Amino acid sequence: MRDIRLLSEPFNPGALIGEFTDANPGLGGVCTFVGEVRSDTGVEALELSHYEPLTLPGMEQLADRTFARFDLMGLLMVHRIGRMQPGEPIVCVSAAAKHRRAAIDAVDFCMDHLKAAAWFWKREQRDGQWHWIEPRNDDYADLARWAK
Amino acid sequence: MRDIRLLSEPFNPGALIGEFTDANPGLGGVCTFVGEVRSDTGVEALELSHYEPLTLPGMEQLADRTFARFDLMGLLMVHRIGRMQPGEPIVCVSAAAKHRRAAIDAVDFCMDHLKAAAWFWKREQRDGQWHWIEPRNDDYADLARWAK
Amino acid sequence: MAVTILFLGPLRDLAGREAMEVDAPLEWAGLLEVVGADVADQLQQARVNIACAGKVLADKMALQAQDGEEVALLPPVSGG
Amino acid sequence: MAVTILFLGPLRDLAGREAMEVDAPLEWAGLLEVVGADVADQLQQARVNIACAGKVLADKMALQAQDGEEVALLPPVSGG
Repeated sequence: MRDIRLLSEPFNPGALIGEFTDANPGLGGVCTFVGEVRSDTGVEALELSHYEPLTLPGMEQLADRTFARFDLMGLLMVHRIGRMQPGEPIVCVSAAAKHRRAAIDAVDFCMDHLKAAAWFWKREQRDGQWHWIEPRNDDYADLARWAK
Repeated sequence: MRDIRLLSEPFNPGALIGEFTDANPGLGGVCTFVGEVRSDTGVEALELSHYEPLTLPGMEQLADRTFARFDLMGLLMVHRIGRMQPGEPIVCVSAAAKHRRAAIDAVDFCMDHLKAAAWFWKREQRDGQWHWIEPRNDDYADLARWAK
Repeated sequence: MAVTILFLGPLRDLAGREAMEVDAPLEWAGLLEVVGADVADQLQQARVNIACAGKVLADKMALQAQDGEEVALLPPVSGG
Repeated sequence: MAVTILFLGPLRDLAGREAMEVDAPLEWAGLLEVVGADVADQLQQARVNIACAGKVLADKMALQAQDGEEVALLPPVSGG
């Protein structure tokens, strides 16, 4: 089961994960990561822009690479675009597999690539001012692990 | 938010994760692993036994070590005991953190320890016969990663 | 017809606009001339990519945009 | 009173029972004598642990179980 989506409206990760789990009968484990807009840091809003001709095709290619690299039964990859409020989900990646290692590593792999190597641009509003956010050095280091 | 439980009855991971996420306002990400009894392998039932004076205290110690090692906001660790049917959840570990790396690594760490270093004994029924299951070599290798 | 240049993410702020139209064909040297000095500086950094007609260029200096094509200027990304 | 010996996991099948009671005190040598040859063989493997009164022994050969205490024989675990 493969489900790759860009969403411009708020979504409920729990509902997506429930459907996804049910759609992969026989699985041994499901690993899921949900990223949300942090609400503790003075961020008033977050906006994710993208470039339509590249963004979803890039996510599909990332899914191809994830299936090729890990022994998976299913992969869910959902990413928000547009303006979001603190506490709203930004991203949800879920991987179903026979064994936990493939499921956990696949989620880790997808998240590192979505964070620092997918066609999104992120900015935060603080005190009414918008600030563009680049990946942290840790994010680039995390991504580099997979090139080994 | 810390929630460590042994359950002797079936549970709904989605409900636990929803509550857990709501109980950690301000989080940046939540990683969750749910392990289920596989249904594709001729397994008719699975039984997990434990030793009450050690098992839950051991899970609490594992939670202590997880909080000490990773920068977490919350940790949920729920493990079934008793007899289970294919498709039933066995284990659910969820970690909430400001940053995804801590959340993902904490789940990975807990699962490796629950699999091969917590006080559970697992047996499977196939063709009406019960067979004790030991961790795979991969499980011991996964566990050894954290000793570095 | 013409070539549309799209400024993505922070390049939009730097350019002061989202898009501009220029005469076709458009090559690397012509692009640097029309986008303004600030954006041209960014384009010369390795971490800024260019897509033409929906494909990211392996060598952005080989840009050859034809009539009706879209040239997207892609600064460092940040998702998740 | 006495010492209760509990057989956990696969040791239960090997012993053919879940528990047995023996006279206190119980030490390592006495334990090996009362549990039967198959279980005694297992106990001598490093991967089998012993808990006494709810504590896993760092050195199982130092077992000193007193009246009323429970001795749990713990084969290799498997959870998740």
